Amino acid sequence: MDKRKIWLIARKYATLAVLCLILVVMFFLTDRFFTIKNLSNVGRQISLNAIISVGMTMVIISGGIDLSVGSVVAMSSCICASVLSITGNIILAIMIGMLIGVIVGLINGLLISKTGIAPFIITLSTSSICGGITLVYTRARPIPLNNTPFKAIGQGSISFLPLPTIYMLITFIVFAFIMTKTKFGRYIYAIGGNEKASVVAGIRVKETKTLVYVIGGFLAAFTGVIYTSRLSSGVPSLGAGFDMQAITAAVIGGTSMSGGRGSIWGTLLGAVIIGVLNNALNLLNVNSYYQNIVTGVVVLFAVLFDHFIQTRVSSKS
Amino acid sequence: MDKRKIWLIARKYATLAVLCLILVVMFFLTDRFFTIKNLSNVGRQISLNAIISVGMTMVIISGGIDLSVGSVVAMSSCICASVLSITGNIILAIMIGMLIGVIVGLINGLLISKTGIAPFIITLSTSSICGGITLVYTRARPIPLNNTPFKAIGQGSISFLPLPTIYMLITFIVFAFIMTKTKFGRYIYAIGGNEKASVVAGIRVKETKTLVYVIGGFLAAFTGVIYTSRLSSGVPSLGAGFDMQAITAAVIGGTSMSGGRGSIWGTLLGAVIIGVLNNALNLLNVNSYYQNIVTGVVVLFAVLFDHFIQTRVSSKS
Amino acid sequence: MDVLLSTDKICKSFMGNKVLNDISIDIHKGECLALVGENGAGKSTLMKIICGIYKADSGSIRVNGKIVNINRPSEAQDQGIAIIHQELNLIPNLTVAQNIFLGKEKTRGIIIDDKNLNSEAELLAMKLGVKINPDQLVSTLTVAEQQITEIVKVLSQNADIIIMDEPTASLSIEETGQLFEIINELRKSGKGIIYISHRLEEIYKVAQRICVLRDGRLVNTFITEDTQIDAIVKSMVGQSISEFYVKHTYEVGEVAIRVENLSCKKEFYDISFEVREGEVLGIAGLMGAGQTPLARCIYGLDKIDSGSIVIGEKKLKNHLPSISIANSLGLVTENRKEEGLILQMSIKENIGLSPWAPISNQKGIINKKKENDLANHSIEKYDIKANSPHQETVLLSGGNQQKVAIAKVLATNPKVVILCEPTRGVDVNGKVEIYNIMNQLLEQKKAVILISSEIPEILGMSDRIMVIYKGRIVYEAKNIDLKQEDIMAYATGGHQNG
Amino acid sequence: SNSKESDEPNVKTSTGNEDDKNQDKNSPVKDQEEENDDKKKGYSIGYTCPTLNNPFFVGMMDGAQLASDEREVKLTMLGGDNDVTKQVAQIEDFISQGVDAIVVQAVDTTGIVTAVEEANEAGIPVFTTAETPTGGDIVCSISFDSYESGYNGGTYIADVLGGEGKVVELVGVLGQETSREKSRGFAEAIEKFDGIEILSSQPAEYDRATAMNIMENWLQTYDQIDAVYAANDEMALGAMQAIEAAGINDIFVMGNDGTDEALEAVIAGTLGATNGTPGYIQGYIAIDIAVRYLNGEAVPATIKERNTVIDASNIDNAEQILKGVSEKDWYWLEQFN
Ligand SMILES: Nc1ncnc2c1ncn2[C@@H]1O[C@H](COP(=O)(O)OP(=O)(O)OP(=O)(O)O)[C@@H](O)[C@H]1O
Ligand SMILES: Nc1ncnc2c1ncn2[C@@H]1O[C@H](COP(=O)(O)OP(=O)(O)OP(=O)(O)O)[C@@H](O)[C@H]1O
Ligand SMILES: [Mg+2]
Ligand SMILES: [Mg+2]
Repeated sequence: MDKRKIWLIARKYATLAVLCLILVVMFFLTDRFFTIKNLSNVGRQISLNAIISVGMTMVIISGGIDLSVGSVVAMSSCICASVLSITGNIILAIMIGMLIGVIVGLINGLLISKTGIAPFIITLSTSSICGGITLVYTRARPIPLNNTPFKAIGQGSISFLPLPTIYMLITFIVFAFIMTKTKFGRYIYAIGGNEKASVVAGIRVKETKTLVYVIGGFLAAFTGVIYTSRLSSGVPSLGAGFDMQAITAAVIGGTSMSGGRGSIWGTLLGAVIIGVLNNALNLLNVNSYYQNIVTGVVVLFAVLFDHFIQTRVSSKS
Repeated sequence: MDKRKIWLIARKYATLAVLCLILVVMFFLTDRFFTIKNLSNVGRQISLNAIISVGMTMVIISGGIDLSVGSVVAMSSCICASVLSITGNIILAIMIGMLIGVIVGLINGLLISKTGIAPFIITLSTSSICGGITLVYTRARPIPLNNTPFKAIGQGSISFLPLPTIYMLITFIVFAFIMTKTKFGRYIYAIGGNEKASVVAGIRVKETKTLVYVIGGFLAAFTGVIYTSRLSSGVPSLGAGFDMQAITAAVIGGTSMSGGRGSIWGTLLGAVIIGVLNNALNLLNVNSYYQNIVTGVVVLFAVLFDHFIQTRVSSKS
Repeated sequence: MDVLLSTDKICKSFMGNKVLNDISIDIHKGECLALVGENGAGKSTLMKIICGIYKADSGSIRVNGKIVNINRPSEAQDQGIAIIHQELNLIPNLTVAQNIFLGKEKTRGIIIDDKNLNSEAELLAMKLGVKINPDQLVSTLTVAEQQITEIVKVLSQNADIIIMDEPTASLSIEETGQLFEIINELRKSGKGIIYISHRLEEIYKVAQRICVLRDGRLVNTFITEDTQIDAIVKSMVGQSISEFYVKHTYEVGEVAIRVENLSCKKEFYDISFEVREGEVLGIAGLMGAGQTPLARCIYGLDKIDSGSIVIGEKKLKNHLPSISIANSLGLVTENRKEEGLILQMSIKENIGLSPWAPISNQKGIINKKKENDLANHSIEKYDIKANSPHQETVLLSGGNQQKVAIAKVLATNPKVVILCEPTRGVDVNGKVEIYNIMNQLLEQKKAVILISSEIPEILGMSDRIMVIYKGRIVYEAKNIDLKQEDIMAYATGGHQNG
Repeated sequence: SNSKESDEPNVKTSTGNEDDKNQDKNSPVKDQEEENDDKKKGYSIGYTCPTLNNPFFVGMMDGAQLASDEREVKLTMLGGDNDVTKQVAQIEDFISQGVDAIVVQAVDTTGIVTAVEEANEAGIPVFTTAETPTGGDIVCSISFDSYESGYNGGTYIADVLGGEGKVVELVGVLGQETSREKSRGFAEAIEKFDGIEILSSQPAEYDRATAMNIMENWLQTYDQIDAVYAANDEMALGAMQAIEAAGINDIFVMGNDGTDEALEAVIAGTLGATNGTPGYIQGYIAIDIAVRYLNGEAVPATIKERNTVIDASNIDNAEQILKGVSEKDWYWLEQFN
């Protein structure tokens, strides 16, 4: 059989195995975990950060990184809430919230693709600027909302499936499709794999890269809007640590930090592992001091296990 | 004349020009800046994070990244303080504090070089674990010290030159020497430039990489110990954001995030720019919110200006 | 005659160095035009300008008589220009088929039809008579297979003007022959081909006209059938080269390296041989026959399953390259960009890179004088053309990069040197110089293992010849009156003897 | 139960000796100040607080700014990004800047000591709000400390629950002093009531979204939760959001600070109470005391700040409780003696 397929499957199963292990442990430790209510709970909690991880995965596959997503979440949340509380127009508020993400993504993308400066430092700077703007705009005060239809966007659910989980699934399906089945997706892999060769092949590398950051910003802003609805307010302190969480989810899911390799579904696994772990630590009432340690150990274990499986598979087949 | 030299000099001057610009602006805006007291003040403030940046620069040049330095600072600070308050033995306390850094660096280095897993995720995990251990160990409480000779280590000064600034200068001189004049330094550049070719050339790549992380951890722990003396206590919350600061200093100073390129003296410039900027914004009474924005803009400006100069130089000469 | 493409007074400078000076060439329908010249003459640069990677400082390009503006590779493709670049331009984590059709994927709606890509790639490969698996990841291919992928990629574009910049540098005779057939067919169907190579005998086989570049100027255009090789060489390098393969013979000394029953699963089996001081062992074989893995295992880059390597007194097994160097073994890898050089480092730094290069004191502190001496000495000895020892190797032409790669290995003063494709992409003069270097090594009582896909080179430079077929030694003999055809026959599994 | 703060004895006892000592020390400075009598308008004061990315400290900044404007003081207020080393640098910069007084609310009261000592050496008087640094000379500490805040919260909740019930606690940031002290105060108050159990306490980074997630998880874990205690209003509102979304309405949620949104929630009846820590007034007092001192007035070594739990019963009075700084409200002057 095709080696590459085995590899990919093994890689997926390695991460899946880690997840299963956590699930089995949870099964024996508490009967609170496998209840429909808790699972839909976990689903809801995972979904928002998972959506950001999709954008991050694409950015990383293209050979970059985006440290501004956390700030974008906060910024779009506050601006969306502000527009909503001023105009009362839900559609407008959502549109403008998302626009923020697109604009920041565009600025990141243009700066990165036109200059070739390290995405790390560009997005760190824009993150700092966006964070500052949000604070200046809000004076660090949340913007409370009192709009019931808007609340439904993030808080509603269809039977036991929370709406955010549905958004997440749609996002994953759409972008997994884009990454595996379309030219645009193929080019993202190509650029991350060998940028020079992509230029030579006639791919519009700059435009493609820019678009990837726009998508990253857009998804972050989308998350910001949904959070605004869930929290029923625009929160300037939102988003702290979201960047690292998204990167972690992508890497656990098999995305290579040096670009060119990774999968959207892998990232879903990564996001689920992180989400389930957080939920589990709470359900088990693990002393909060130990939570950091456990999280670090599990992430380390996941990547090491994956590495182990991979080297095994590649030396066998 | 030798093109490469012009390049390097131009690159250095680009960053230097940014620094000079800030200094000139400060000169006209306030007469508080250019006082011996304030300058020695800036010197002291810059020095500790600059020491971390040296390690970070080496790690980045070798093609990696170290996100655990912040946690190492906190951990070594608390353990050093704890040993000191129990035994009263300054030498022992310092040694054990530094040992922490060496051990964490060794773990990072071994995991990274043996497995080839992305340093980003490995060091993020160890960071999380070390942070947790520090919290567990201290129960999140600072460890107050009352040891006057120990205080002198971080608080003393030789005429107007604060001791930490002297440590910083020594660190820079030593590691600039190592990076430019020794084979070990050469190997670090080589590994970051082309790891495969380095293996073929007979360089002990794994050992070298491991040693680089050990040095990074060591310098972080050293900083932790000096902070302990300056603050006269072991502080578990120390070190948050130090990683990003160190990376920013390195990148402003011309270190390439993809490895193989960079210089220790460039990093000094980067660290000085950040330090002077922080000091300037405080002296000028810039609102905290705007400080984020200004910092982001200046960093962006610095890297863009540098990029501009470089492309200019390379197309002209 | 129909001129497909012409350049008019193209000039180009890099950092003040004039690399191309008023170059005007034209290429006709149904013609194969060869472009020759020393390393760094400007051939690749001219081609990169034609296909939109660099922008000319002045001058113009015409396609079918009309001046065109080519600013990016995709615009060159739109003009019907396709190129096989000298350096491989493949995406490691995409499959062969995905690489072949990169940027030109056929879609159904917006969905890429990967099945179709695979079958088309297979079809193309079949038409060309080459063997590739369209579904294999490029990162798992050998250099030669990658080169073939590049060729298929260019042919898939169905372009009118096809540029091939040293396409055969890593191909063996068999595949080279196939490529020539393809070129002839393309010519017959009215396409124009620009062919760049340092192997002049190849040029005689395919090209109708030959343009010679020297130091960025077009110095001569020859009609192939009216011209002697000598004239071309003279035009290229400014002097004639009387004898190409100058091999001195020295007295053979002790056994320098002995390989005993070496096996590595799926690569080679039960290989034993020895090489003595002052002797060259040439190893010939088709691509993928196992020579490269053999060299890598001997040097310690890959693990062996059984057998051992003895250098002098010392027995090595699953050792690190550093141990090999410590035991006076050196390896010049076949892929200088990936495994030979640190491209962003200077010539000086590359030459002194190895821990065993004599540039430092015992404490590892670099002695500037020793370092400069080593670099200057190497630059002089191996005639490396560069502005200064501080020049980054990425800016050198391929031949000069190759010399730096060799100089880097020889700086560790090895007793046994394995040379893998040492003259790949190197110009005539450079080859002669590299052969001279080999002679110097022999004079110093060193042993050389020469692995090459160029059989004339093996025949010209070896004392003994070993042929490997499918990972096994099928022939070994002193190099007396051996014929290219015989070696070929063994290499393709024709003769069966031991 | 709205008069909690006046019934409660001071949990943190400040010894009389300390007061005397400080007041002695204050007198020489008085003389020095008299020389620069004409400089008494136009003082500059540096104020560093743990962070300004948080409404509570923004309120503090506004109060300090008002007091400064009224007294023609040039105020530099900085946030320390919850990093004690950054605060140390800021204090050093204040010293360079040559401010007349420094006000500190420390991220870490142990780590800040050396910076306070530096200011002491430079002859710049130091005032503190909230926790008092463990060393250095502080002219006056305006203290309503976190321990006390937590303790009051615990007692209030116990009272509401009638001494019977199960509580969860949302802590701020691990390793941070105020979070730790508040949590300690809360735990020690609850300990006094045998019928009340703390089911779990988790850090939620003072963040609304994190608190919401944790609350959701708690609702899965525990069959019965009677009350939630959150170290700030942001977390309380996040928890409230989770409780609302789960369709539960019998959990009593208490926050801290008294942000606008929290007050609205108290009015709406969704938030049970908030421990109205008047950061605004605290900032105002700090500047007021500093200016009085610079003007040569003798100031006490500690000022006890008033603190009132705001619930439905006194919500109408919230504005006054949290922001009452007109001259008639200067209750702290009563503590001058
Ligand atoms: N990007 C560049 N920057 C600076 N110099 C360059 C660059 N590209 C090419 N050169 C220089 O231009 C000259 C011509 O290079 P080019 O690659 O065209 O030579 P070539 O004829 O293809 O040589 P070879 O036979 O080795 O492939 C060389 O001296 C090379 O160093
Ligand atoms: N990244 C780069 N930056 C600057 N110059 C480059 C870069 N890559 C290649 N060059 C230069 O472009 C020219 C053409 O490159 P090319 O790889 O075709 O030539 P080469 O050095 O002969 O390569 P090869 O190793 O394939 O024989 C060379 O002179 C090379 O030095
Ligand atoms: Mg070339
Ligand atoms: Mg070449």
